[in-house]
Amino acid sequence: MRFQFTQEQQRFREEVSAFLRQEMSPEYETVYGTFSEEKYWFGRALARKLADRGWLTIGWPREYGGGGKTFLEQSILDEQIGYQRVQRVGITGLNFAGPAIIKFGTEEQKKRYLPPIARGDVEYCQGFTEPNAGSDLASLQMRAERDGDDYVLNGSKMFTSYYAHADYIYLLARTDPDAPKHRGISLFIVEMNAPGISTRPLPYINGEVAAQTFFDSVRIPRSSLVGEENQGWYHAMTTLDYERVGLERYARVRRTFDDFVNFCRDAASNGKSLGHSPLVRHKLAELKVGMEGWGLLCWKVAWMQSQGEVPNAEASIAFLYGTQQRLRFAQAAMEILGQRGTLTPESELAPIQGAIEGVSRESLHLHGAGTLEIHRNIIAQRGLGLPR
Amino acid sequence: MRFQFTQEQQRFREEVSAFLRQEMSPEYETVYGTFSEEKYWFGRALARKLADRGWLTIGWPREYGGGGKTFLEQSILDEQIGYQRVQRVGITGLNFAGPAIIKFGTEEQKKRYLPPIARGDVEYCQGFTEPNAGSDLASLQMRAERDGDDYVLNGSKMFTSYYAHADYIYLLARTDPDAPKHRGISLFIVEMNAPGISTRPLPYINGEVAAQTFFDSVRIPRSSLVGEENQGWYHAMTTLDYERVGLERYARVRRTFDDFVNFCRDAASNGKSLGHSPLVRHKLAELKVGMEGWGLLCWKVAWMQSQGEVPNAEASIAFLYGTQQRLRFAQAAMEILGQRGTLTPESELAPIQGAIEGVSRESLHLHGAGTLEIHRNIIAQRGLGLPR
Amino acid sequence: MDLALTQGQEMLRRSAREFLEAECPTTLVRELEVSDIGYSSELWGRMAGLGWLGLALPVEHGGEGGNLIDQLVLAEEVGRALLPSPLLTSSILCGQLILKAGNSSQLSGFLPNLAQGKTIMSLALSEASGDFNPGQVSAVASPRDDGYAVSGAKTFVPYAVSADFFICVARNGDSQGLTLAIIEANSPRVTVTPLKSIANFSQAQVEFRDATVPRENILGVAGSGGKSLLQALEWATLVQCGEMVGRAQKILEMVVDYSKSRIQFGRPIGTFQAIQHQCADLRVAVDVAQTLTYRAACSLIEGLPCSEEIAIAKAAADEVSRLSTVTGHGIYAGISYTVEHDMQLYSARNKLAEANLGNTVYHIDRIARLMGL
Amino acid sequence: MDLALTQGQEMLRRSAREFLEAECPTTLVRELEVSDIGYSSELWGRMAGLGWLGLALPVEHGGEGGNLIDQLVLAEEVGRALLPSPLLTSSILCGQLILKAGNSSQLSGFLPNLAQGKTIMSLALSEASGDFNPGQVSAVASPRDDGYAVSGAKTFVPYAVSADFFICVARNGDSQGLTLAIIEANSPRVTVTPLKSIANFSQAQVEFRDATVPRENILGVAGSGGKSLLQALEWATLVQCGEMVGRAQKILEMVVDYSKSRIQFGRPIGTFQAIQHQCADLRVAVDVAQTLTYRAACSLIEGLPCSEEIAIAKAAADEVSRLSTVTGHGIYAGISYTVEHDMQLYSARNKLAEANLGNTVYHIDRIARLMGL
Repeated sequence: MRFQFTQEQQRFREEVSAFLRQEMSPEYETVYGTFSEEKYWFGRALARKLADRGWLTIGWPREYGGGGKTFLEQSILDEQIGYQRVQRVGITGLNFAGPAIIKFGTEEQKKRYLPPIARGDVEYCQGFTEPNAGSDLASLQMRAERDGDDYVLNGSKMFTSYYAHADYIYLLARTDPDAPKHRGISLFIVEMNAPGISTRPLPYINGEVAAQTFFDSVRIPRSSLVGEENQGWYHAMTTLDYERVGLERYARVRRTFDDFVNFCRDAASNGKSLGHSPLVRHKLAELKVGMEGWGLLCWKVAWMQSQGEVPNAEASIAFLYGTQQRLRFAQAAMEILGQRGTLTPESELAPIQGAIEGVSRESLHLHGAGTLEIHRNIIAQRGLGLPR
Repeated sequence: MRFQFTQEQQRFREEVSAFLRQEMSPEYETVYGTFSEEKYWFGRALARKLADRGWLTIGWPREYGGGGKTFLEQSILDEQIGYQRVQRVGITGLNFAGPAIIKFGTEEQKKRYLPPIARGDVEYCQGFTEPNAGSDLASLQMRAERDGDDYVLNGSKMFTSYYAHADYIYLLARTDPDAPKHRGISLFIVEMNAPGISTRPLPYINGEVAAQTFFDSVRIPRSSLVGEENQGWYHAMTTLDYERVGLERYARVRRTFDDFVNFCRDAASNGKSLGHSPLVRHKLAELKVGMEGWGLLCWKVAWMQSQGEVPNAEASIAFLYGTQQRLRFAQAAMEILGQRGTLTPESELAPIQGAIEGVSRESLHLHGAGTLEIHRNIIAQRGLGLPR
Repeated sequence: MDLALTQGQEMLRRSAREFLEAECPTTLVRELEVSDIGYSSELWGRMAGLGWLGLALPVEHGGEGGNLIDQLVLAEEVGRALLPSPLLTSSILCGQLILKAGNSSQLSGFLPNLAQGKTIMSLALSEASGDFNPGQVSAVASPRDDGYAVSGAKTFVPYAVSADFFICVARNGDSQGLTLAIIEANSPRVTVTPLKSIANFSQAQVEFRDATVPRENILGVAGSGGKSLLQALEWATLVQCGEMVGRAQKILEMVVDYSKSRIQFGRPIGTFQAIQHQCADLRVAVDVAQTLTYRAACSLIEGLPCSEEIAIAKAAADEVSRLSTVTGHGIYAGISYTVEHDMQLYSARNKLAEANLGNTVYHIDRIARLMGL
Repeated sequence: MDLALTQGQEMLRRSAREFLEAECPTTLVRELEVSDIGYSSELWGRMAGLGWLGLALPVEHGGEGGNLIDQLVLAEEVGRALLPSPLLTSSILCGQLILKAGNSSQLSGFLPNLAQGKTIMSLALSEASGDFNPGQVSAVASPRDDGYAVSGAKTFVPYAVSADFFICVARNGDSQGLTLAIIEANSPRVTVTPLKSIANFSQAQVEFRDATVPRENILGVAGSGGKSLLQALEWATLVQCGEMVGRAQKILEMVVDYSKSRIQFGRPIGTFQAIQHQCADLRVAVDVAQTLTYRAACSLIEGLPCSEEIAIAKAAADEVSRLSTVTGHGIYAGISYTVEHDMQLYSARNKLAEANLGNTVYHIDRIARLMGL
């Protein structure tokens, strides 16, 4: 048993870290609660530089513009991007649409879609969730009706992140309304500028802006279908790996935790450093246990995937525990900061650029690939074999 | 709004407290985890003395040997008995069987059963739960079949506390196996020495000994039936009030908490008192919030009952919260004591007579009138109107 | 023992709820989030007209003569309606402080104006650390011939941009005693710098540079303000608890309603045990915090020692506040992560309240001290 | 990165599980609870025969040459089987201490006997406070012509009634340095008084009254034993964590099985979401504690700094231990409150383990210190 990376992986991690530290400057750091158009485009430019170095898709197979390394290397990249607070771009293409095309796409689709993703040239958004299909995602209602050589899309999607910059939307729609609910769904890649697509901005409480995306008789060619018709649910579920690992999310929170520990160690309060207050020490040490545990659970999932295993309960365990730890951290840190925690990032007096107040808002994102209850169901039923 | 007792109630409380302090001596205190035959009989003698003063059934109507006061006075007595660590005796008679007879009994039953209870002369045990009817109590299987003027009981009951000293068992049995499950149950009072009753001792982890009680064609006269045939479920549920209040349980835990706070304030550890350790201070103060909250929830239920209201969600709230606080207290106190918490009450080195280790075992009694899940169901469905 | 509200209190609750449901919908709350002063002057005037601003001030000073329970009933309604206003800061905290420390001319000079909402006052207590412990005060009130000169930098002063007067807490010269100095906001020696805060809550840094205070504007005896300050803070802390309880209760009602109507997996999510149990746990926490708050208030009214009870109430109110935030966002899930959903309005104000008048860490430490630990 | 066990470790797990399921059923555990020495000498001999006692001791000293991961695999099985024995105390803690601090004649003198179970040793560290922090030691080792004389009262010394030797931790004269003195148990200057403990766990007070220790029985250099002591304690702490993880895993399996078969309301209780989610939460805690434990062990094996990782592992193991106790009793409910049900055997040993080798408070404080706080 070994938790250390190989020497080569360790070197890669150091290289990525050094590169990002060199490229980043504080004004481009995505601290919680601060987003801007400038940061987004900085992130796009940086993604291209990562692609130039062969790092952006280091875990993809070589024949599709990847680095031919394992899921671990890809995760190392994700972790560093999170920890260095780089604005993340392109993730739907890199982590969901790309892998699905690699696995289920036609040769033509591979040639068309994969190279731009691997070069960092395109943005994708995701169209899975709908207003009435959240935890019960498979109940989605959006219709894709065959009409000659085309499909016609009608319906709407919720929580479309990155919609404003997206070239494509990677979506699920119902192609057989009469089939059992998981069996009538197909997977498509659709151009966002297709006639009939409109969006309603949906600002999030963490400062990001997603959208509700409407499809009004949007006509798409049959070549938009990825994989088999009516098999989209199963295709999509097998490519949710990256969302499940969550190393970038972990690393971004971990960075703020580490900064906060330093802040408490150094910050004067009543003439003492906060870090000497017995309660603060205790709370921070308790949080450290959770942070370390969360990180290891993420790496465990990444390692399983690098071994060709399909994490299932393990991914839900990492997600559930991670979400709890982020919440615990946010609550404890707000408590430690007292009134100073009521200042937003725009305030000069806000400790560590308001990252704590930001992470507190972020901590209310208590869902992701399902609510925490859904993840507990998965752990109980798939992980422990309890009856439905 | 007023949380204080009336002057008269306050005086009663002080009188009871003074009387019990005078009657009790340390060797008869029921500290958690220590029970003995001697303590039991001391409790019986003390109950008679309380009866002599008119206190034992102070909340019962005068015509049945009671003091004609309210539920609050009865609760004050319960609280003091718990706080002074008196071995509790006779509670099934005082709190369940007695009130049920008052409400549903015939004149003859009242004359026969109530005076001995009010005098502290008898012990009852309860026969509700069965091996396959715990949370789902209404699924109980014990049969009471009519045979001429008698009923014949067959089946078994679980967790029969006080069985060894009980003169009577107050039980539920199925009289109509064809009716829907809540509607075929009747309530009986049965002499424990009736032929066909046998017991298998079932020691509890807190040191008490209950039993599984077997009924092998136990023939009882029809006069044993309390209330209407097939209405026993409803009769029993309306007289669960005392179990629900839980003031004695609260006060007994509270006494141990108060003692433990004093212990921490005084006890030397590493040359300092434990009470000066920042973590210990913090934990104790946090526990205090829970203890005060628990106490008030109990009094709120008692007050509602004194007003003739039927607490329902409120009783489950008090039970649920109380059980959680007892557990929190036990866990935190064991943590504070470290290795000293591994000593049992028999050890001379055990802090405060091992009461903490005892309350830790007691804290694993995570059920009572249903598991915590059942109480949450009640709060959600009856208290908040959520759908079944 | 009588744990029921009086008929008058029940009526106050009903009328306040009706008024606020009509006059303070969340659309208004959102508008006020982007306003300069953070509250509605028009609504403020109507609150004064309803007698809310002087609810628990003596009749002889323009108040309604209500007690702390009346005040809590109103606070619960204010909390559930998310009503933004200087009520707690000005009318309640400063009002109680003047009532407790002021001499008769100060009572008659300030209280009627507070009760009518004509004057807005704010307490300048916390300094750089944001701590509510009066022990952290380092601002100084130095005696001058004609009174005092106050210097110091205060921060987290609520509604400072709207205040006519500050009650500044300062050390009396080089002694440990605290002086309560009423200082006109409109003075060149006073600088107010707004702070960017959650939900644009109106709070500011206030700097006093040798601000002159005539002798008659010292509340009570200079250097002896500590006790009155503590009493007024405790009074206001309970009102803050009431507001938090009311808001948590409202969140509970909201998620229960939502759980009954939101369908997933072919049935209302409120039929799922996991949802039911989260709602049940929140109900328990609401009951605990509410009962502890009312109990402490009754003790205060009866003149019983209650500092520990008040600290306990705030710790419990903080807990239900945090729990209601998490339960609300957890049950609403995705939709409540959007700005257009109202849940975020509640959770933002929960955070502000948790930090206000001493957070849990502060009150737990206080409880420990009062337990003799 | 390779998070899998080796084939050898998997084999060790299987064989240990089979052996313990056959040889250490809970009926035996119950019998041993009322025995004098608290373990089975017969089983102890067989454990020695299986190579378990010297599993991670060097081959040249009679051990199996395994590493800490092997040791953890065994510990998990020992934990799930509730196997009572001086394995942790004698073979592991004292074995590691001798290995780290001893000179070559001490290694060859003691280790083979420990590995074969012929000698039982116990560490006499804690004193009246029960604290595991070596800083609390006040026992004294005073130099004499012929060696040292040790005086002091030790408490919570495990398996003291069975021990042939104690390794007593004492201050070196009046210095701060710690001396590790191997003292024969069978001496008139050593008194062993058993302590009544949870589950009749064998622990005792041990008093040393000027107990003479020949120079060759001082481990390493007198006054310089602190570092080796800490290393051995850390090693043993991880093994304790492994035992706790294994036990929690077993409790999880038990309640999952029970939930599938126990019928209430016409269906297995395992179909209720509340039960499922409790099991899920326990599974999460098991995974966290196990992963943290293995990680710290790997760091220790590779010689990386790992004191903080070890303290973190114990804090997580304590947490899963507490949670497994509550989840077990909560799901089994009434029946598990009886002595005849096995659940109480598990919860009693959970409590002992939580207090052993530093409880959560101790390790959280250690983590804070190692974080520079």
